[in-house]
Amino acid sequence: MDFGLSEEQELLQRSAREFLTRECPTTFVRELSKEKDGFSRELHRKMAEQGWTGLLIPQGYGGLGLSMLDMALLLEEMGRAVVPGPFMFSSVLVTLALIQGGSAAQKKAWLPRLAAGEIVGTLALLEAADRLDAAGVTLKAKKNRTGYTLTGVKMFVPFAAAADVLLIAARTGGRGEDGISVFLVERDAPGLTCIPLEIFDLTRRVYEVSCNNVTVPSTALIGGEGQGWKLLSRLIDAACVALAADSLGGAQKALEMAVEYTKVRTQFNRPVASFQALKHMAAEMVSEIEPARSLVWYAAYAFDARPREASRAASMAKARLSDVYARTTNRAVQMHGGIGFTWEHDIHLWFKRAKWNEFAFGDATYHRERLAQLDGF
Amino acid sequence: MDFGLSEEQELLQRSAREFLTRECPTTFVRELSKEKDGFSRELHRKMAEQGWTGLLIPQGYGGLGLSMLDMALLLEEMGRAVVPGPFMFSSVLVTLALIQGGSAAQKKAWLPRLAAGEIVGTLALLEAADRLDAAGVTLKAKKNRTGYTLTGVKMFVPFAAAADVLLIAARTGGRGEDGISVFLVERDAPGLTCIPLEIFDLTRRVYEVSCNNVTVPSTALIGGEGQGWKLLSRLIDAACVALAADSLGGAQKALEMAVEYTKVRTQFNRPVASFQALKHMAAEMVSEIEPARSLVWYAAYAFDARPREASRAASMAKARLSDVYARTTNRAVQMHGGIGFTWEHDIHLWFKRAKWNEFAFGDATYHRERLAQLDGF
Amino acid sequence: MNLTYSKEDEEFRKEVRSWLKKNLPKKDKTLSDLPPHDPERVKRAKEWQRKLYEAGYVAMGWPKEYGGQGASVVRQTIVNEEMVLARAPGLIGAMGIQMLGPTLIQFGTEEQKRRYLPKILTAEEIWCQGYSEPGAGSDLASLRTRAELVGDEFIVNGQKVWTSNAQFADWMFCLVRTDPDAPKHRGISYLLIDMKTPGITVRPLIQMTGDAGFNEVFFEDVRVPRANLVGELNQGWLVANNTLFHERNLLGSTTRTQLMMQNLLRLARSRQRYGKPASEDPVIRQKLADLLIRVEAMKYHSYRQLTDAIAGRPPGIAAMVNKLVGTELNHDICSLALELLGSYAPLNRGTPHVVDHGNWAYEFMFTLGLIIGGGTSQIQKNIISERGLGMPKSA
Amino acid sequence: MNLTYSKEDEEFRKEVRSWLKKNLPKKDKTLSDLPPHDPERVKRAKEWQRKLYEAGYVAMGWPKEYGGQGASVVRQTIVNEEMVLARAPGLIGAMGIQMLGPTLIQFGTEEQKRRYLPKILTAEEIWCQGYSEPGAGSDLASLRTRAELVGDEFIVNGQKVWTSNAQFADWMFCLVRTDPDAPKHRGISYLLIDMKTPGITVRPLIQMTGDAGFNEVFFEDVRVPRANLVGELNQGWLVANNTLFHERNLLGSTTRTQLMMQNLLRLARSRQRYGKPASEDPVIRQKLADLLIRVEAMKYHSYRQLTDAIAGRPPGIAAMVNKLVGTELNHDICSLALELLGSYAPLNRGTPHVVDHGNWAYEFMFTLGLIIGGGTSQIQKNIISERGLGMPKSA
Repeated sequence: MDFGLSEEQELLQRSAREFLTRECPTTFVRELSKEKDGFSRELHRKMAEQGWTGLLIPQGYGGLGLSMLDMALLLEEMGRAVVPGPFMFSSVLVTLALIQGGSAAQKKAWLPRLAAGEIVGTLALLEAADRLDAAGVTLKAKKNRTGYTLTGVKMFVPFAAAADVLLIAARTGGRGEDGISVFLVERDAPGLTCIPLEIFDLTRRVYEVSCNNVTVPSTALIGGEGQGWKLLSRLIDAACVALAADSLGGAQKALEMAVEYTKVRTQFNRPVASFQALKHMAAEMVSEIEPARSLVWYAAYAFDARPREASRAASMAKARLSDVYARTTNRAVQMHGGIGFTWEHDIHLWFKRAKWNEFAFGDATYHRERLAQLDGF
Repeated sequence: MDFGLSEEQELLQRSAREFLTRECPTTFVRELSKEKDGFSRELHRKMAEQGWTGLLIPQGYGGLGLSMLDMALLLEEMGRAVVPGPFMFSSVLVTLALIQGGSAAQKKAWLPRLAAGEIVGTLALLEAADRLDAAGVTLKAKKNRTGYTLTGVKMFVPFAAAADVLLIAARTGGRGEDGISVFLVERDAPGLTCIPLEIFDLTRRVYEVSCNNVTVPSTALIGGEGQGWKLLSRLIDAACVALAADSLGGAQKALEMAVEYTKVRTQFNRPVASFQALKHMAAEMVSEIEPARSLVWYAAYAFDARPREASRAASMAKARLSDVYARTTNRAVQMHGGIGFTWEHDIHLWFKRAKWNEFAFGDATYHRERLAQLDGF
Repeated sequence: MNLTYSKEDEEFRKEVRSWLKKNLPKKDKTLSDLPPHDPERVKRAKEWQRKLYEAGYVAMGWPKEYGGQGASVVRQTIVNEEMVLARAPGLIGAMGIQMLGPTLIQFGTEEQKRRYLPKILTAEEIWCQGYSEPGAGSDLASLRTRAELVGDEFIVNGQKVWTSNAQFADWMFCLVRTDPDAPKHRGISYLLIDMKTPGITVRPLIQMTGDAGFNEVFFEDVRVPRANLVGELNQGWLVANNTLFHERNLLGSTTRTQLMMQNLLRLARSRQRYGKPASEDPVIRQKLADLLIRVEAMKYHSYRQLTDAIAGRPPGIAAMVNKLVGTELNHDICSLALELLGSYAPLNRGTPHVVDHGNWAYEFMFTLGLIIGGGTSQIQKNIISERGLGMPKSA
Repeated sequence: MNLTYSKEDEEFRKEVRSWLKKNLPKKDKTLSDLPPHDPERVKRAKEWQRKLYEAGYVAMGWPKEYGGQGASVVRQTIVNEEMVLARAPGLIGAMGIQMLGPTLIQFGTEEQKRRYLPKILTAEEIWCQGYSEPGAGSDLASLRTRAELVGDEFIVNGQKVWTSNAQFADWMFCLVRTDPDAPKHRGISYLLIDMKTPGITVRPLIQMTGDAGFNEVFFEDVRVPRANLVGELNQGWLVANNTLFHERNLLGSTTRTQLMMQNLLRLARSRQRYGKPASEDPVIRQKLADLLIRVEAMKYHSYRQLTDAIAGRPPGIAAMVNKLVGTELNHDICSLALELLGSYAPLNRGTPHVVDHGNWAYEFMFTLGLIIGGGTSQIQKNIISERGLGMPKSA
């Protein structure tokens, strides 16, 4: 019975926090938010030097071969630092798709480059109907002699413009789950276009991605034809864990900022931190965050170690952290008073990221119902 | 535009409060809770002298012919004083059934006696399935030469043992709403038995009522055969308004008791009312109660004056007050600290009544869905 | 209780409605899509208020001699309701009308009333409010902007913050410290300051929405004639308090909340979630119904207060909850809208595929600002418990 | 992280489980349906603890010389979990085991340890806790029960309140004021009082549930030997504090919460609402799932703390939330159960048609008592914000 972190994991946490404090302060986050793609290839390269982009990748392919729990700890730090960029989509989702669904040749072709930070990937799952189930995938992949032709529109694709490759969920067959296949497509493939969709989260970018007769070779298919949904389900679980971890780190930081502010700020000749109403608000934030931390760690652990529990643990973590992060940042803004509502103060970076995290890959209501189904209520 | 009370209505409120302070203090409520039927015929008679039992009854039948809003104001005071007894079921529900569904002869036979407080009535609607819709009514009424024979079991009938007459919802025909008829049955009719069901609310009694071939004359039928559901729907609306009014008065009183206690009680050498956490708790209670008051008044007004709005207003009031009363009394108990958890202190009388009110005639979830249906979401 | 309006009032409502139909420029309905300080928006908003004024619909309750009509509060309520229903933009001169006007009517000299009131109504002069200061926050009375009386002039130095509309306002009504040695509530005066006076600098404060709704205003040796003092010297707290806690401005805003709720219901009917309209999802229905009930409660709650106002009864504890309940309700409505929008929720105004012009996300943040601004919910709870319930101060 | 137990521990769990299966009298599973002071319940509960002790399952972590086994916290946790799963009654001597025992081990004299500890384990002597006083409430240290040292005896006068089990306890560990002139935390001593001493009166306090779980205890010239002082004179606050804020007793209680949650899910599956099992209603499913998630979070949260305990790390801020979160979660579970029960919710134990023996309504009230007792949620929030977050005291 050991529900704790190893020394290596604690070291990872510490070094990640130091690295991000140095390399990704909020001044940098704000600068990046004005850049076209909201992405710093330089930062990505530096993260690769830390081994982060290859954290999940087996050592044979140039990675560190670590666990989802290690990744969750890292993502917690990234959420804490509101790191912009496609890291989670590239180094967790696309990477996992290759590890778990790719052929030896595909792994060899892509994983070392992902690990080295040479290329960046993203996931194109959603479409206009904004549904997370198999019925949400309608983009057509038509088989031809040498491969497939993709036609259709993907929505809300994170950091598509910054990505070198897109993992696209497409329909190769009938209506059900077994009609879905997954393709790894290069972003500069002819016929593929990205239209930016502006959003309020300053740390994320999403795009409408159109495929207009995009032809790909059959080696672009990850996993067998019609085998895509199983892989995607696994990626959705991973995304839930990743977003929950990001949210946990963000919530913890928002709490700390709010508490710190109330200690410094005085009103009626005393620090506002001495007002019971604010103290209790902070205590309520703690009492939501602390048990949530255990839930996130467990979900990450279960993703690797308890396959039968993985989906329900992921849904539990995503549901809870969607609520907790949104509520925590809302309270944190309020604890700051008027200054918390300004553009100048940083707290809105977390407030907005919390809202994005809340809706991405299913909100709390969605995952509570998913849990009910998995548990057979 | 006048959303206020008339002078007469304010007088009614004041005199009711004075009367109940005098005639129904909590010492009396506690004594009555030990009595067999939980009912004081003497108090009922005194209320009759005040005109309360006949408040809704037209003057021609010995009543005051006042409105549902007047009744709501009175019930608010009764909720405030946690008055035990069948008043609401007798002087609102059974009375309204006769006023709105009774023939001239039935009115003449029953209304003057109800107004005078000579007899007490109650409503037998629910059965074991505990459903408020037409499908919940399965007790059989079989037509015979002179009337009907009733067979079946009613559940949770309030103050059945204290009542002289029971308004029984029965099934005379097929499965739908139009198979339902309503009968006014004397409690000592052969074949009718009452088994007390003990509940935690000290101010209410409920019974299992069995009809074992109870024969009633055809004059017992209120409204036409198969016309019962429309009348019952109206009574359910009335019950919602009545319970909401009772809850409003109770919530207001619980708030006042809690605030009063915190002003007197000292801790750390200051009145606990000076603790911001308790002040804010009290403020939150106020901010729920005050708008709720307007909602209750409106529902009572609409019951008479805006028939097309009556059901939705009743559901809104019941849904909101179910929540607000339960939450308010829960907070009020907490504001009292340990003493609030004792049998000796009165606050649990309200706490428990709030829970009974919450579930009687549909809880908040039920009425929110009903509102959604009425409004055609 | 009688919720029907008199025949005359119903007639009046019809008049207003048809006047609005004829006179509200269609493009003005989206005026609030422009940043608040956009010169085009300011210009059109002034024209709109002028037009309304000429129709007799602005500050109808004010005395006739200052441009009002001594009309009943019912009439003004009808106008406010119809304005919201017609999606007319709010009055650009609201601060002058709601805050300064009543103050001047009660405390101003005859000369001040004649000089300032009419131009408030016509929007010839736009006012901003100079109360808040950095470092004061909820403890308004701890303000430090200094005004020294030298001869016939005050010399003002200091800084205000959270000042809406200061970018284009012509005048500011302002609290300044005129006696630094007196207890904090006793050394404050109420001044009217021409925003064109030398020494005033306005710096916009960008909000988290990206808009510049608020400003910082700096005073450096700003000279203000003594004649611009409202009420007695050092009695400014009393003067300001009178309108500051006048909570009856709820009446228009519940209509706005109702409109927001209608928009939410429309959104729920139109959004598909997993192949069905969101409004058919039982979980969403619960949330919609809960909000609707709270909205309707506030509607009747405002009727109750309107009735009190008509009868001349002072607003009691019922009115103290308006701000707390109203702002949180508006925020909750927007919050559910975002939930319905899912992946579409974070889209900004003007972006492809955005729903309802991105107003839900904008309002979600803006209403959070309202929860914080003008006395946070925390402060509102202090007020309710102390003034409403007589619970003792905490410190 | 590795959530599997060692082979040895898994073996041990099997042993415990089979021992419980064999040895737990079936009728004892419903022991808690009897009032806590019922002589039959007390007798059987003592027998049960004795039996458990003899099997080696009580206070396994205590040093061997006082009847423990110096066993790991994992082992005790396994026993606690299995006890809950087997629906075994809680230990009647819990107060002695959890509160007094650790205190004596740390602060007691060798003589005190040898005299008292073994009989705590065997349930030969049942202890109650005399901390709370009327008028003190959360401000525990303001207690006024006076103990005057006269020769070799303390003369105790005063009153305690909220004393569980005082009706049948043999001993009380008690805080008394021994120096009324010292600052309030410095004049308190920790005494062991024989409940049979003349001058002690116990009066049951009926709770809102109708049960007499608590008592008032009155002291009138009660003579207590000086040898019954634990720790130094006037150092009682220090002695008591050590166990009072030792928050690790969560470990068993999350198992209890999990069991409650399982019962709730079973209830939801079995109750019909409008012709369908309640568990198929999407609105109910949301509420069930939300509770389940919170329950599971507390489960892993307890694993985290168990891990800290094994490693000998001090309980940090994570442990401070246990009481606040746990009690409110239990109450919320009961609250949803009542919702599922509808008209059946208010039925009392023993009444026809009552569901699950009326336990849900009883627990709904009882858990509200837990929210209030042992430091209300308000006090817990003070502790978290002050000790956990370093926010300053309010007064």
